[in-house]
Amino acid sequence: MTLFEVEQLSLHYLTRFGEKIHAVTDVSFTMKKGEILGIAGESGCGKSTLVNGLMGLFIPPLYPTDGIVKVAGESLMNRTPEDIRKNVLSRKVSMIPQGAFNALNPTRKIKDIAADVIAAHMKDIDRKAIHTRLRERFDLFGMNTEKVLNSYPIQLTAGERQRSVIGISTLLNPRMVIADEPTSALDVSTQKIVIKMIFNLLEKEIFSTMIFITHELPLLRHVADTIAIMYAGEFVELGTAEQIIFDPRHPYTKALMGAMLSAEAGQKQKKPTAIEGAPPNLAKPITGCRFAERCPVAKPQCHHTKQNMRIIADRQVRCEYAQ
Amino acid sequence: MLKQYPSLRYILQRGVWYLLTFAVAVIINFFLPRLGSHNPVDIIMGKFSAGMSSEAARAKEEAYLKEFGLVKVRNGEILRDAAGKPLKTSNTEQFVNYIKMCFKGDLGTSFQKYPKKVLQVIIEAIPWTIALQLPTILLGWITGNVLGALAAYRRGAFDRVLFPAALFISALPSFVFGMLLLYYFSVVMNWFPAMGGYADAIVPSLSFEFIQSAAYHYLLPFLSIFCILAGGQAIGMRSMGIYELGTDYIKYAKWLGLKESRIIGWLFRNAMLPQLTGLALSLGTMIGGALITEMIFSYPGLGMAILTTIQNNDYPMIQGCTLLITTSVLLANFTVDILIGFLDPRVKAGLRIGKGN
Amino acid sequence: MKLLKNLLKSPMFVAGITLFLGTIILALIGPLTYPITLERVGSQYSTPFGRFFLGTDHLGRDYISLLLRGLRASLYVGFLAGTIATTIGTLLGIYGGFKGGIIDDMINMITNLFIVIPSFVVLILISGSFEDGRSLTLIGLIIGLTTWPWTARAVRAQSAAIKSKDHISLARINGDGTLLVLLKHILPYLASYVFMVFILQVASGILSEAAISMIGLGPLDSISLGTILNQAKNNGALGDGVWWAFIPSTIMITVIVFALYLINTSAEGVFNPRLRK
Amino acid sequence: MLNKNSIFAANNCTREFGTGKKIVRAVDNTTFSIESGEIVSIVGGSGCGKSVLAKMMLGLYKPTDGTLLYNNAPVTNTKIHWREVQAVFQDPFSCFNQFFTIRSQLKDAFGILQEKPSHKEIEKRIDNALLAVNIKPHEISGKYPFELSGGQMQRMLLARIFILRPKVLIADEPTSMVDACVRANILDYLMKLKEELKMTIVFVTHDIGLAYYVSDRLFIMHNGRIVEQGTPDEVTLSPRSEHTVRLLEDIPEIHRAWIC
Repeated sequence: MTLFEVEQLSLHYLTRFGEKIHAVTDVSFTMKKGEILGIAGESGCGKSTLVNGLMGLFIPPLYPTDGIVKVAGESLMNRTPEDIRKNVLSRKVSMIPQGAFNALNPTRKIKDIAADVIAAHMKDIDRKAIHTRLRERFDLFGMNTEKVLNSYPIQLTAGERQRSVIGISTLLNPRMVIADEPTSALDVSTQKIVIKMIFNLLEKEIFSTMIFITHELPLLRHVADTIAIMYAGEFVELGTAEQIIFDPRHPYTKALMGAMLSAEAGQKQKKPTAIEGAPPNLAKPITGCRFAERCPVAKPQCHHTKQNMRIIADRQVRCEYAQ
Repeated sequence: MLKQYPSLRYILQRGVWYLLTFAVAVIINFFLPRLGSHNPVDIIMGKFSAGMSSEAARAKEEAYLKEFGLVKVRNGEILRDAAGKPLKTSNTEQFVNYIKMCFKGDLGTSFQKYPKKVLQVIIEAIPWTIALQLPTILLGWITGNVLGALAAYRRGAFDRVLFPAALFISALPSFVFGMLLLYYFSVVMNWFPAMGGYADAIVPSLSFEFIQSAAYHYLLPFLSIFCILAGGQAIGMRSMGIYELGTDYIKYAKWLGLKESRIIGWLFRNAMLPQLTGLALSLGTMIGGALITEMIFSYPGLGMAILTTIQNNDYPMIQGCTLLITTSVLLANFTVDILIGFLDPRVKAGLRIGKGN
Repeated sequence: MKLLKNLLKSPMFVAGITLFLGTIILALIGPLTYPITLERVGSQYSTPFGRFFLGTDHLGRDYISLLLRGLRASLYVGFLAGTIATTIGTLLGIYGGFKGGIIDDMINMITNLFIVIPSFVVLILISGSFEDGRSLTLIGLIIGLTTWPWTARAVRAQSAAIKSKDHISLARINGDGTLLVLLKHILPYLASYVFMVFILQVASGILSEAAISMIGLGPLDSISLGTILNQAKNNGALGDGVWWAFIPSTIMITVIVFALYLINTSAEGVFNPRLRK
Repeated sequence: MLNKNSIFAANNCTREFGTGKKIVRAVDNTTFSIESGEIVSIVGGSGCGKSVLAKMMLGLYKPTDGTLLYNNAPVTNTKIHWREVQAVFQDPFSCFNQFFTIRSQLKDAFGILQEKPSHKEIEKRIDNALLAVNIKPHEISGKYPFELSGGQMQRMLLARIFILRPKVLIADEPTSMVDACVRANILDYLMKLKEELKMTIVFVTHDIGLAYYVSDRLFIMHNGRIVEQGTPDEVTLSPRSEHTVRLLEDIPEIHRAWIC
């Protein structure tokens, strides 16, 4: 059953000087219940912009250019902000931001922030019911529930804060959870604990699908079922985790995988792939392939013909010359 | 010993610091008027001795010298040298005397209203000042902050009108605004009385007549302080609010779909914390702050008293008043320091771990 | 250059700078084109738009002459006080923030001390004791010397934040000494901030002078916008309805301060990306 | 343990911050030595003290206890030390002063040399250094830091090293802010520095895969202490310290099961 559908979504920003920045272009994918999609890309590739678009949250200066986002068959496009706030956010699509420390209101206790979320979406629920519900939910997270709920963010460890944020974001059992680098600020041991918690919540069907955004490919290999590689606002390759990690086809994906270094016997002889240069400026119109400037196998026509997604070896690749 | 009570330790720490500051303030208060080339008595005598017989002038001068602690005194009598001239005290002796008197709550005797005690003059004037200032400052502060928070959150047309207006109003010195109000509403339109805290014909009492008259006289000075304070606070709150709006926790609140009213509530509370310092400052300078406004409206408060003392070089009064102002500022700051310590968990947590502040 | 371009795009900045330059030009050029005289030239309080465009004061002096002089004096006091306060505050703040340790603690302590002791009190006490030589310059000096602590505190915080940035480490392993690091690698980062503080200090200097003059402790050697107001008040201009005695100078003070606030706010919007929208 | 010929030798070297009850011990009783010509990686999570240790070797912090010797003499914060020990840092954008052109800042590096070369010589050496990191001099002429990309900026830091030709390079997370594809380039230049100039390199990183790849020896740091040191194979394939074991277990690797 398709739970989440994105069709040719394009998003742009308007700068103060009236320039359009096409931060996200032509993104399409579908997700089934229980699935985790990993989105990988370097900083500035449009990942975080995509997040807002996927929630139907178009706060100026961000605007939808084209395309459709659907959650369980219901479109999120062309709806009023209040409609989105009331009926979509937290209930259908929820977000786990990066940097839990800054995401939590420093002058409110965890239980109060969480209570605000419940109160914002459920009518006629009394304080007592809210707190019972909170306690039951936080008991699942493997922390000292009472201590965490009664603390201010500054009194918690980084791991407790991140788990609290995940707890708050999933309080109302959203269908889709979008996690934007949820573990990048944590040390590796805490990261593992947090990922285990996420799997646990998915298993208990507290949420049904997840998009996990990170630039750490080894982590995605273990977290995601499918992986999308993003470059300069476009998905350049979309396939299963195995396909993308072990058998990449797009030149950019190949370069990313080739640059990965790991502490394993024999890796010392490996020569990591190197590509110079930087992604193109999205404020200017680009006619050709966005990776052409840096592509080691680019052909002359790549610089002026747009590349579309096509199917190679069971996955989508945005390159006509990939094999 | 105090380890288990971080809050108490914090209060004590701040208390000691403020006591030290107070000591410095007392020293400054004592020495600054003595910086000039003349001692205050010379200046006064230069002004008022004209027309007095030399005998009377000398008696007056000696009375002043005695009051100001410039000559040595034993059992109420001025000590004299062989030639009958009063023995001058050194600066240190004067300082010791000054401190002793301060501890006794004796701020000296007013030159101008001789032999009225400084403290008495202050006590008579202060209720008027507090009655004028306290409600004005609180109301102005609250109004300004609410408007500022709304302007920050709503932006748009509301902000485009409110912000320049607030900026313009806060650019007006409050006394200038007072003068304009007075000129237009009492002199030109003759709607309000121009002077005093109540009609001359009424004797202050708790009668309806008196209260009505006082309220009538209250409105213009109130407006002149209120508008400017509210304008200044609105600007401060607006920029704090815009800063807070850009923070991640507000973005997260929006992502979670919190209600707008709740987000404004968060915003207001967090942006308000730094604004509290502004409130402390206003409350602290309350006593001396509306000096000129009181002067413009001839309001019978402390500002008026200070003004006449300055004009008459009434040094014991000046020192008494400045000491009072300094003390009230310090007290207000101390209170806010403590208050912020308890209201802001960031500071509070800092106390517990032993970091921060 | 780009900064200036962005600034000029802001209507608030353009309005502010136009008003401000206008007052400066008036103060500088005015006395050259208008025959200034501070002698009695007419009768007491002669009404405006007659022989004297803005009328005369209680001594029969021409108000235009007085206002031009007063404007000049007020701007002078504002700039003097602003320069002193900004310089002291910036130097102490930058140094304390960068050095840290005991020196920083001491600077901090003095700063906090001056912050909680009301500068207005110090002004009253000092102004009172300098009965004879209470000049415009002295008043500017006193205002400057009592208002630097806010600047010092704010600059210190920023300097301490920049101190831990990598470019400071790099400058140090380039062998740059403390002075060079302060001037070349910290000060430029604070320049926009210091500029805004300076603007505000100038405005507050002008307001402080007006206030101090208003209570009768103004300069004895010159006429400022504050002393004009003070004399108007003392000679009953308000009650008598002699509006030209105080309205033009109130407008002038307000316009200068408003212009400075406009410049400050619009500059903040350009310098601080958070406020850009 | 201490070798007379070691280029760096630390003995119970400790660095504390703060005073009284707020003391934080960032580097705790470390003892180690680094030999001339080797690449040593200091690996650890955030807050383990690795960057503080690097700054101590640079002379930017003094040890509060114990000794840290460079060529058998205590590390100093003088030009003499910086002529021989130089650094590249994590965030190339924050490394350069944004108010001056890149080229003028590369020129500033000559300040530590005992005898400043002639004007012409300076320009020539800058050009050569730029070419060594594969940047054509005209690409950056007149440019300010914010006009270049992260990869270019990181190479500017390396160009500075090519200009100064120090004996030791402290590289504090030099690749953590650049795009994964550019990272390999940076590593190539580091290797080139080692090969051509026989430079000793201290590489500070949180990425054990990277450390494994570039270094001759690894130090694992945890809570201010060096909990394990050895060759990359020793440390990663047969770790002895529990901290190393846990670190290796918790790092997601593509070829190893991570969460069961």
